[in-house]
Amino acid sequence: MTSQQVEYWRWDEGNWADPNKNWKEAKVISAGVDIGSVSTQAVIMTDGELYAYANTRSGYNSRESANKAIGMALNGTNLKLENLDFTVGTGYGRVKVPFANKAITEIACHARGANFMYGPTVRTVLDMGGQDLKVIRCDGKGKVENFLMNEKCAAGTGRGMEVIADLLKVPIGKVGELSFEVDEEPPPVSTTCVVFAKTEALGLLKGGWPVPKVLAAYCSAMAHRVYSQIMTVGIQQDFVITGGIAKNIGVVKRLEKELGFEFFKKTNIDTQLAGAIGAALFAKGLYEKQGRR
Amino acid sequence: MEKKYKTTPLKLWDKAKEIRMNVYKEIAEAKEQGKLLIGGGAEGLIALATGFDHAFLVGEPYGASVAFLYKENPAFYQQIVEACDHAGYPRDLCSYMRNYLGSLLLDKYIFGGPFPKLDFCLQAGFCDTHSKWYQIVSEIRGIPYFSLDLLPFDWEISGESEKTKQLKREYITKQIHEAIEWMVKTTGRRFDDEKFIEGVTNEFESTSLWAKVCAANRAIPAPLDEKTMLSFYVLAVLARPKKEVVDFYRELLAEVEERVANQIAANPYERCRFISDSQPPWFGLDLFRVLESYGVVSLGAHYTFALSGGWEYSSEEETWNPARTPQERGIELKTRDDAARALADWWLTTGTVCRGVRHSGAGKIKRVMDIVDKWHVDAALIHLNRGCEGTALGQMDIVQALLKAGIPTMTFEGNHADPREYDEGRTFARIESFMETLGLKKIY
Amino acid sequence: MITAGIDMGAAFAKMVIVKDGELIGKGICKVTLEPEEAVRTVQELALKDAGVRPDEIQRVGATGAGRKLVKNADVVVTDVTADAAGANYLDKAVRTVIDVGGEEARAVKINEEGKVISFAVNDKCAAGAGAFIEAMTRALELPMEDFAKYSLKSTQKIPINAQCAIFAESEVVSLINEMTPREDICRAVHDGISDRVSSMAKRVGIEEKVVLIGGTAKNIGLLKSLEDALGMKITVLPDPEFVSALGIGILAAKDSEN
Amino acid sequence: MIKDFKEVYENRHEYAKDWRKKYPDRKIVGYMCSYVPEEMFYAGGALPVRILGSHEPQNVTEPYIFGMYCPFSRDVLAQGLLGRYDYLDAVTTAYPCMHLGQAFDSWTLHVTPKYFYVDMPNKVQTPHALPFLIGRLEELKRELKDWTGKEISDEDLKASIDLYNENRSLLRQIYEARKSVPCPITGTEAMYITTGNLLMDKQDANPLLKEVIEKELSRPAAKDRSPTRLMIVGSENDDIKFMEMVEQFDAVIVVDDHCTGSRYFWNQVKLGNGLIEAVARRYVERPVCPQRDYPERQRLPHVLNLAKNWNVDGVIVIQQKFCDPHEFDKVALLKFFESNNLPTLYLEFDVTVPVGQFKIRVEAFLEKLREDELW
Repeated sequence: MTSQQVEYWRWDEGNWADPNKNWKEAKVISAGVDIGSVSTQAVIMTDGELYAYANTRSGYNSRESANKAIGMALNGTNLKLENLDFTVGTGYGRVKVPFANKAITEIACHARGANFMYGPTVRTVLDMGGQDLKVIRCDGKGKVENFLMNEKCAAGTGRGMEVIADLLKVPIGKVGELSFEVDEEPPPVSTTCVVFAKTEALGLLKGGWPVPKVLAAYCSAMAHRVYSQIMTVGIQQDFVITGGIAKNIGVVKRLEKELGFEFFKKTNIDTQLAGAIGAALFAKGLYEKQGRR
Repeated sequence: MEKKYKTTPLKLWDKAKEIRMNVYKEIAEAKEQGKLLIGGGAEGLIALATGFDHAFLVGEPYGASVAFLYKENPAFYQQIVEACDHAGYPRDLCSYMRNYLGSLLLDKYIFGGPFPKLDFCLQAGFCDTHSKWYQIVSEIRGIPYFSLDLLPFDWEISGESEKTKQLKREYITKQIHEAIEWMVKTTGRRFDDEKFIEGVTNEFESTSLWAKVCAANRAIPAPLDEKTMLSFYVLAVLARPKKEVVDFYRELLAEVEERVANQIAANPYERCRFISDSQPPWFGLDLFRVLESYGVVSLGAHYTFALSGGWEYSSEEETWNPARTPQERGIELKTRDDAARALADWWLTTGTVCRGVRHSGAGKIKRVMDIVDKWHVDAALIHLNRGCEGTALGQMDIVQALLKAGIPTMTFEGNHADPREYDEGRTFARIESFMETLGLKKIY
Repeated sequence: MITAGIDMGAAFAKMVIVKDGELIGKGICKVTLEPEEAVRTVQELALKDAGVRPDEIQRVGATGAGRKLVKNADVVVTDVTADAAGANYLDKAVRTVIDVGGEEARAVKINEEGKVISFAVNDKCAAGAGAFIEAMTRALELPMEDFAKYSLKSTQKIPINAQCAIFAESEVVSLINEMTPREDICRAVHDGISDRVSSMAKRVGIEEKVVLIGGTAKNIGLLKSLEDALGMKITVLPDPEFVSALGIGILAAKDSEN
Repeated sequence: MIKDFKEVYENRHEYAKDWRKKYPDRKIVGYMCSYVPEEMFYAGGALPVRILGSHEPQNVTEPYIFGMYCPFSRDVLAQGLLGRYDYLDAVTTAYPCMHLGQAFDSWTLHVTPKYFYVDMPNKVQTPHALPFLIGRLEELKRELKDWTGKEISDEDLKASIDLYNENRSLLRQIYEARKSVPCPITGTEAMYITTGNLLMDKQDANPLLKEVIEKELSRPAAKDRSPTRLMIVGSENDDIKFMEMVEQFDAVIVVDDHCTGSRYFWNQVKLGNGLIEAVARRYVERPVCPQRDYPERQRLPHVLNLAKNWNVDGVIVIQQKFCDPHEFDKVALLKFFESNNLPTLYLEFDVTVPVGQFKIRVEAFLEKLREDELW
């Protein structure tokens, strides 16, 4: 794919800072940076409360991605890097965060982040990334009890959705809504294999299917794939979703249908931030425990 | 294009169906008729149980029946197969077993009602899967389990010593006695040696007769095509120790020989003679219809011929012929021990599929090349079966051997009982290419 | 006699015009969501390039995944046959044709008349060579050309298990995070694909002369890795992406003779 | 010393070729399953060496083994096809799983034609297994005589049994030492010892093992503080890379249940009635491969005892991708550990380990076992 073309699979970058908070009054300023295979997030917390964050694309160089993300987060606050008491890195690039004091896996961070975003009743967390699909069981504090990741197959992961969005020229953020613009639910596509997704989608289009119908078929196939993974761990309520996929109601609603209950737990925080939030919370705790290392 | 031969449907279709239905009916009604209901694998020595008034729920055909649901009742099929996935059994394990376990875990019998209450499991471990399969079943159901250990002969061509063969005969014979005593102790029922002798005698006859039916397919034109054969061979798989199965095969052999005599073909065009390998994708038998439309007749496979067919090796002719039963060799079975020895010996000397599972190597290749020669095979379509490590053993070496012998060969990956691993569209597309390379155009 | 050969691939439509066994024009265009449009476009392009009028075309041949979309085709064959005919037409010495496409890789063994002796196509999980490279160029933020060139500069061999093309991406991502030089990652990707393609090709019993055709044949990084994997010289035929189209163009003419 | 075993593990073919130079008139037999009664072959004057893979991607096996057989079986066959075992006089196996059976069949067709197929009973729990195996090993004794032209005397067999028994008891001593806290050697070092030992003449191995016991088990612990103690359970495993990866996170693998690890040497040949009977009994009674563990599950209590006696915090359950025997036990095994309050991490191995993907799983697992560090 050449860079001139519109890249529909890309989602928007952005940053945010709480204007009503004054970091100077905070006892602990902690940060979390989550470098995933596709996106990087940085979160800054004051005494364990969300203060500022940024959501960016991961580049080839993880160090740069980390610097870029934290830069964007600091930007809009008058904080400086050295004001951060403790920083935890997480995600694929967790050990590559140059200014981090510790690295913790996204498994632990997502569980804790979900606990912060959705509350202490959360017991099962689903996180879907570029090629990863994680089902995490946790307790009331957000401590991991058990987890499962997809083995040897990328079918049904975020990457597939990007491929489809790109092929159908639908911005990734719009895929969900559009997939409901069908009179009746079509049968799911036969495979969520990322390699074959393209041909199958093309086949359906050539067969005269409108774009929303193809999206619907793909979303439900993806939802089912996720469902199967969850069932092997066994689901325990409350169940919540973190990561980019949570924004795709096309998959979420269909997954609710498969599981037979609604994910009534809602959050007003960007679900892609879960990992970074968890990391920032660990950072706070570790700082209070041992001070800066 | 002109038809070369005349063709007629087989007369025995309905009868085969009727016998099959009776077997499943017997299983369903076993309990209320006070019969023992035994679960186990088809390649186990199912004649072993004939000393009891019993019904035998054979695992592999059940797994195949579940696979058939994929077309008839996809929702139900999905329920079953996913019950097994969700319980944590990996997807690359034997798909017959996974379909069976799925039904068991859901407690849904696909012929209606809950999964039948088995009294115990009886299994002869002729491949790695079977002995563990029924261990899991007996654990889920909390029922007793007995497994025989079958150490097959190596292929005759390997020069395995008589002493070793004798050891294997003894090993299995002793285990047959052990099994019978165990069953009597477990069930508290009487084991009728008369009926046992009759049962094994029938097993010999039906498997030998099936081999003769397969041998008749050497004729040009071929009287039978593989798809038809698969619906006949299943009787031997399900219930070969039954008298009615022996009688059925006798009738079938007569009809097939009559077809040969009158040049009645399975495919009136017969332009090209194929063999396959391993179990077919049971939910995708249209595969054979596609072949037919090019004037291709699929004659069978090492698997179809031998799973429940008795073949014996003739070192003089260096070929395999339908095995002669003990009766035909003038051996009389009087006691339980006579029957046990005969059964062990029969399994060891005529069970070529089982040998393929343990020692594929040169032996299985020689057997397949023998089929190519005696059945006048022009090309091969090999199902690389992800669902069965046992029958897939040695497949790639066989492909190499076929190509080396100048037999055009096409492979396709699939799974005999898990449609999720079989891509019909891509397979048919590949067959189209293959037919082009053979210079065959579609007739209809 | 003038014939047209159309290769309707999944991603691109290719067409050649052949006059008395001579290639006189060609055209290529992306297959859009309305493939019929691609058929029209590629015909216009090829005719223009050859400078012939539509009515001068005596016979039309079609191949490729979308071959049945070519309504006016007189001869229709699958890619395997077209690959063989095209390669044989360009070079009688060719015995093995390797075609690495976006999703499917093929190896076809042929004789001196271009007749197919045996062929192999990769199965499910081994698919996606092209898709893999595309995803990797994205992960490494490199345009395809550079991705290919970088690979040649590599100094160390890194094994990556590329059974599932997409899943292998997360292995690449961790390589990136271990600050592995781009050159070595690019090579690792090409090596991974080459191992798969050569494994499959060996099933047909490779004989020289071996040629690589299809769009990916232009990837010099892949070519190098594939040569190393097979331990053989591999020739890239001129206009590798048009070989199938040429093959069916030739067959269309042959077919009219008998 | 440990480095000597590492040396042999990394240069296994040079070792075998040097051995051949030392004993030009003796034979080398490659074996593919830990149920092969090595004592018999060694008594016959041959050197049994275990055939292992090389953990490199390869492109030579697809024409002979199709993709659903385990990566190990394909890696093993690749070594033969690549000519790295050209010094073997014969190969042998003992009724292995279908996957290694496939590798063995193709090997005899394309690499080493001469083979010994030991029909090891699969159902070791039947009383008839022992008499059968005794008979079969007597046959093997004859087959070996026909091959080497040399009759195996009782003295030969006795000497061979003693040598192998010594080897097993030395390895057992090393494992016993790993019970202590902190553990004197890492799991990676232990793997070098056990796998290196598989490739060696026990005459050479035993003195080296004694050295390890005297010099290296007494040395100050590998790590200053006591790291998390792990057990690793599953199919064949000589994946050094993986072991190093796990142990870089302040964890130590203190015991294993692998056919190339503890299962290989756990029980002795107990001399009793006849020598061959004693050998046969050892293989019938040894800790089982899951494939042979039926109708009763005897493997579970054994691995639980290992976990308890070596006092581990968690268990990593690994298997070669597509390994049926271990997949059949997966559900029961994981349930069993969890019900005994032993946390587990389950991983599927391929020829090469996807380090990045496994790191996350392993680190997350360790974070769970050490949660008080984070909370």
